[in-house]
Amino acid sequence: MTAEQIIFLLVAFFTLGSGFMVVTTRNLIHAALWLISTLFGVAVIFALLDAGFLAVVQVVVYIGAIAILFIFAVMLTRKDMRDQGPQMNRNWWFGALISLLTFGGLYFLLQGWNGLSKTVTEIPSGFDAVSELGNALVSPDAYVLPFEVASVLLVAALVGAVYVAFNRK
Amino acid sequence: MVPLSWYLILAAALFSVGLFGALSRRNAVAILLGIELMLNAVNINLAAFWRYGNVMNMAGQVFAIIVFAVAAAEVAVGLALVISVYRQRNTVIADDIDILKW
Amino acid sequence: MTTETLIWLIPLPPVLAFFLIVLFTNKNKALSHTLAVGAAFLSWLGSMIVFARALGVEHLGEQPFESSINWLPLADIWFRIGVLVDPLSAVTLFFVAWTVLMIFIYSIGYHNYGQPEGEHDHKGLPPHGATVEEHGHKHVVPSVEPMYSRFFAFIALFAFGMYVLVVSDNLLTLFVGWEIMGLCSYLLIGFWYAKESARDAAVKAFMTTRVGDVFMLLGIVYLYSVTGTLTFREIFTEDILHTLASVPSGFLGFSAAGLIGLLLFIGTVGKSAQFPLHVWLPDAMEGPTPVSAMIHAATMVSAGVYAVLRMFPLISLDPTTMSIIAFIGAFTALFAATTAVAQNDIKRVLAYSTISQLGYMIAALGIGAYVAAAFHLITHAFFKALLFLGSGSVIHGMEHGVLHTGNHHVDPQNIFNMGGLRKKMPVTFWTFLIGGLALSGFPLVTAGFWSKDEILADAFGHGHWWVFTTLALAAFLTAFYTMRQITLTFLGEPRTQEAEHAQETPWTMTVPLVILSIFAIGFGWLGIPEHFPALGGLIPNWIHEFVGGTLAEHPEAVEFNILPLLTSLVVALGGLYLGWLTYRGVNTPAEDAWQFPLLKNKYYFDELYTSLFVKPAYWFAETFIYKWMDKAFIDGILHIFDPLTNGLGSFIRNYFDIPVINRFFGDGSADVTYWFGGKLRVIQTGRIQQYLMYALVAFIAIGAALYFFVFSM
Amino acid sequence: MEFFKDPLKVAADWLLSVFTSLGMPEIIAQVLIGFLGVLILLSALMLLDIFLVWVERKVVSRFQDRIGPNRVGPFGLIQPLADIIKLLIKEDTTPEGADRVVYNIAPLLSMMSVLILWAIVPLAPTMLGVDLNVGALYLIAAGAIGTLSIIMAGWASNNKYALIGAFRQVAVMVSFEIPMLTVLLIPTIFAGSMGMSAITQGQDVWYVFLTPLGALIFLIAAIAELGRAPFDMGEAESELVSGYNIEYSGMKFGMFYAGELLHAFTFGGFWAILFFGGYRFFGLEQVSAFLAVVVIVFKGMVGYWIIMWIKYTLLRIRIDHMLGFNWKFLTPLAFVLLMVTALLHALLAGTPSWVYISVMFLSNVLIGWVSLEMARSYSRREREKVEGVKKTVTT
Repeated sequence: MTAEQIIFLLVAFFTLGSGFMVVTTRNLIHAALWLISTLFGVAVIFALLDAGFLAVVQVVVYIGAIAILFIFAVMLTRKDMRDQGPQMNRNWWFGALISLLTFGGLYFLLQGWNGLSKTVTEIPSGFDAVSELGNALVSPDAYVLPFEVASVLLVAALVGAVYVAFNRK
Repeated sequence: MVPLSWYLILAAALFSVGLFGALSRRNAVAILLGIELMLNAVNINLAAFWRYGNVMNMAGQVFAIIVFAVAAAEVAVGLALVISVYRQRNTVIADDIDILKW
Repeated sequence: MTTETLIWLIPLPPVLAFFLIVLFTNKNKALSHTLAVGAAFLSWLGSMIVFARALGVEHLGEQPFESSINWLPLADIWFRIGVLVDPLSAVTLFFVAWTVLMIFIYSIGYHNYGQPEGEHDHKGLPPHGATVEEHGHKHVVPSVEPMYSRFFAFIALFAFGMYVLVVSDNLLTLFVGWEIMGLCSYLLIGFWYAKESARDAAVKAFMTTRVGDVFMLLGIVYLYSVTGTLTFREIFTEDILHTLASVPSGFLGFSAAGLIGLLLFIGTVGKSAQFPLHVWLPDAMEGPTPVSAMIHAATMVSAGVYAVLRMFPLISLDPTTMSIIAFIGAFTALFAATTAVAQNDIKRVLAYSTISQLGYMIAALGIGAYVAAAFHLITHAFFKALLFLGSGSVIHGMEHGVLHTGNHHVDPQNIFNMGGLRKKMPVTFWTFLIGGLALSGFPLVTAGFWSKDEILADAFGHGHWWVFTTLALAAFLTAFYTMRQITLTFLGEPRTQEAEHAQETPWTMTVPLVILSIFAIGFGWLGIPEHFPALGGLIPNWIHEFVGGTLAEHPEAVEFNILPLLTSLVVALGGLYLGWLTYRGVNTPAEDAWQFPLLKNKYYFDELYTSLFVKPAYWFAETFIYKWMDKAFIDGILHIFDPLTNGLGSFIRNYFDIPVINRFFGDGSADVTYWFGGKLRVIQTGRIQQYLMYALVAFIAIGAALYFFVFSM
Repeated sequence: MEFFKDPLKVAADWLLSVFTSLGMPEIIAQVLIGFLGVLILLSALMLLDIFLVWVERKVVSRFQDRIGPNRVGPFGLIQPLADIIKLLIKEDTTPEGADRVVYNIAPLLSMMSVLILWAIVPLAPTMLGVDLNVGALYLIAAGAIGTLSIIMAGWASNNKYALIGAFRQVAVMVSFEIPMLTVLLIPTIFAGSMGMSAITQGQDVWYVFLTPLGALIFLIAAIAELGRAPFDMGEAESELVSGYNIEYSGMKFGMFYAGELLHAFTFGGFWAILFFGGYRFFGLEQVSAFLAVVVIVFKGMVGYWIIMWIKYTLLRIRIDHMLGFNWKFLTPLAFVLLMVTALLHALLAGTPSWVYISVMFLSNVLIGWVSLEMARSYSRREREKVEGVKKTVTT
């Protein structure tokens, strides 16, 4: 066990535990807050993977925008701040079963995959992931088209969201 | 040194947890929370494959960023729909919103 | 740019201008005429460059500019089309480019660009003038043509057709250009389509030239079937000409060359308005005057002569054909000249004059005077364009007078309503006078003298006595009616209020007149015969050297003889003097001694054709085809089928369609679907999470099945 | 002299040799030294924070024509310590029905969001927590945590005023993040990196001369992020009593308060780093690392003073005006500025630096002038709509 592995395990359990709390906790605000801690965990995972840009963007986008939006939505859609009734639907056991089956299936498939034991590749010296990523996003040889499409999608979603949620009174 | 399999299994577990949330929670906002977990699991995979594959090929990170964009769009539209439904029918329980059937 | 590329590009600007005007700039008058004139200018520029380069080439006849491309695949060979500029096309390009550019510029003024729009103007009618208020009192000024842009689009297309015709290296593209011009001629004669006379004239022109074109096409087809090529330079090789001359056609003892020549010549008869297909040209004066000038004087009718010139090596093979050509030409020359004497419409006189002059050229060709015909073709194009544009200017000036007095019953084209215009319209007068003198063949100075004299000299020198006599007589009449026209129009005192108030036209109209009049004088000096007394040899006989080089055997100049020169001097000066003498005091049509009913009515040709062709055609269509064939015969047969099909139809409907298709297949499948739907609808709960579960269960099941049964095997 | 050039390295080397001689494994010693460095930095910041309380009170009193704290110690310098003692001995109340855990975490997060910013502040060429290559984004990410703390505080207090205050403040912060992030990309374009160190090193000419408009937009967005007047939506004493921290008392309130002050100073520092050359001052930073620290603290203080100046001069703006101002004016302006800057940067590549600087400066002036003219004509039309047309046309 190296230090890195210990850190990974701690973060992974923290992430998974928070994630579990997200789907089980009764208070929805707490669920959203637990989601934030999960997202933090994922950000740390990104940092462990040397994807610093992703880690920061994870914090900016997910915690700074998406999670806040969730909290707003939870607050806007409840008549009062108390929780009423069960938070699981009647078929929750079936959902749990399917989730377990999915995990089992994925685990099974991963076991049979020969690339699983792959070790980490050395990052070449002088390699700047951020500028490489920036180049890849705007280079016509690489991903400028998906990038532009994603931006169009965002605009469309923005307009659609405003239109759908607009209060016509 | 952390093996690739750890990341993949973490992602698979997180995905399953999210899936459970999406399948079993009654509240529509909570379903969206579960979907967010699933998207994050995918992002972990993408980042891990980038790191453990050819580092010079940025496809993994680029895809992760596009997933961010999709997630943001999904949340914006999803929550707008939830709020709109809440205005119309005064509920956000997914099972109660079932008039779209025979 | 190589010369060949440049030649390819010459026809392009006008057709581009046509499409641009039609598609985009139709609403904008200024842009439209800028496009059209710009295109004409570009083509002019290209033509001038090509002409200049052609001058620099020695033996252009043997090594012309030519270039061709594969066009139509025909079984295992290609039909090639291309461009060719030899001496003949070079000089033709020269005069076509000049006249076209002048006419384009002239049209701007003629259609009253920059004037207000008339209150009562309609599309399809000539403009009636607009009332404007100026300094407190109203007066009427000319109004702008309502279909201004359309006019420029049409003449641009027309110019395209002409350029295509001139630069073609084969009969087929020549024919294409020929037909484009035919179409444009139709469109432009009927430009004021709301006038019935214009419509009739357009149809008449189209139908009449079509007669000639069909024969021409037959000739082309026959030529292709005999030789397998339509390219001029290939046809005019020794072998093919020899074959053509020796193969009998099986028609009245003509050789193949003779028959082809005759058929092609019939095309020319239609296009160049030779007897007996001349009837359309006078009526074509219904179109706007620039159109008359362009189509019916300078370019299109020249195309007919140009085609004969082009095919001269082939046509000249058969003496019988040549005789027919000479006869028709000479006859037309005289016959049209006599008719022209009795016309009162300023443009009609010129129209008959055109027919007559074209007859001159045709006759010259018929006696083998190739260079003389080409020479006259060029000079005629210049001075006849000048005369037409001048007459347009006169009419325009007269219309000004008409608008001023407001008396719309006065015909601004009737020369008896004019008189004394030389003071009102000095530029028009002098240029018209130059044109008229050139037409009459005023000695030594004018271009018409030299070209006409050369034709007469050729006829005399080759011993064609009757042709010589006829043409001399026609020349006399030409001088006579020209002077009649000039006297009645410009000299004397104004005979009407309108003539009193005529005005000089704007610079866009007078500048082309001045430029053309320079050519009407100067171009003749390039063709002074070598042995002419005193003047001969001062300027080399350039036309003869250059144009003559087109033919394989350089034609020899005829020996100089004093007799034809004297003849042309006498007929020209005599005709002019007699014309002036006769008409200086004439004021009304009644006083005109030459108004014989026969001449006045153009030898009753229109009436003859109406009873010979038009009425039988109507009878055939109305009575025979419609009443007898269509109504009685065809309809009768159809009425038998009606009950039969009806019965069969209802049988199929009752015994097959309703029971089998509708009942069994239609309703049956609906019932089955309905039943299944009822059973399956319990699955659709409307709960999104349950759907997701179904999907996942199915996904896991299918995935597992695939994994175990497909991938692991 | 080595110590004055690079004090941190000298100290770290010395400590490492001490620890290893005590028989400690090298890796643990490294970690321990790192922790020690962080501890020193945070302690210094906290001391500074205490000083800032005094500065703030002194300055505001001068603005309001008062004398301010003057009893405890010389010039009232000991006054903040007295305040701290007061806060510590106050009763620590928690409202009934509050979400206790969240309620208690919120002030911690608030303080944390400020303190983690200092990880990337280059205090001197060699004094730097971590040279993150996504420094500009990190600034925003830390701001996201601040947003989180506010909404947690507002929600957990179980109080309407607190919740409304939190809502307002969060809406403002989320909105003003966008022009701020956009403007942050302008120094990034100039320096070719998001790292704070690279941005500082790149400022042979202060970036404020290249993009005065960008510096202005950053300042406005920063004030909104801080939630200070004229954008103090979250607190808005006259409307919401005290906004999201209404239920907090004692040291928990103290943390919000100290966090806000330190935040303001921090943004003053970032303003200096991004647009005013950071620790650079005519080569002074090369002489000694301590001089560099003095330079940056001085610059940060100037920025902080400007923020205070604005706060105590201007009135509070209404929330909808403020959001409209952001979405309809500031954000488009920032976008246009970013695009023009990027375009000019690409077009001017390879030109002499004086051309580059003057064109950039002029383009900024031009954009600013045009946008102000547009805003002016728009507001005139709006005003005429409200007040009716003033000019009556006499016929």
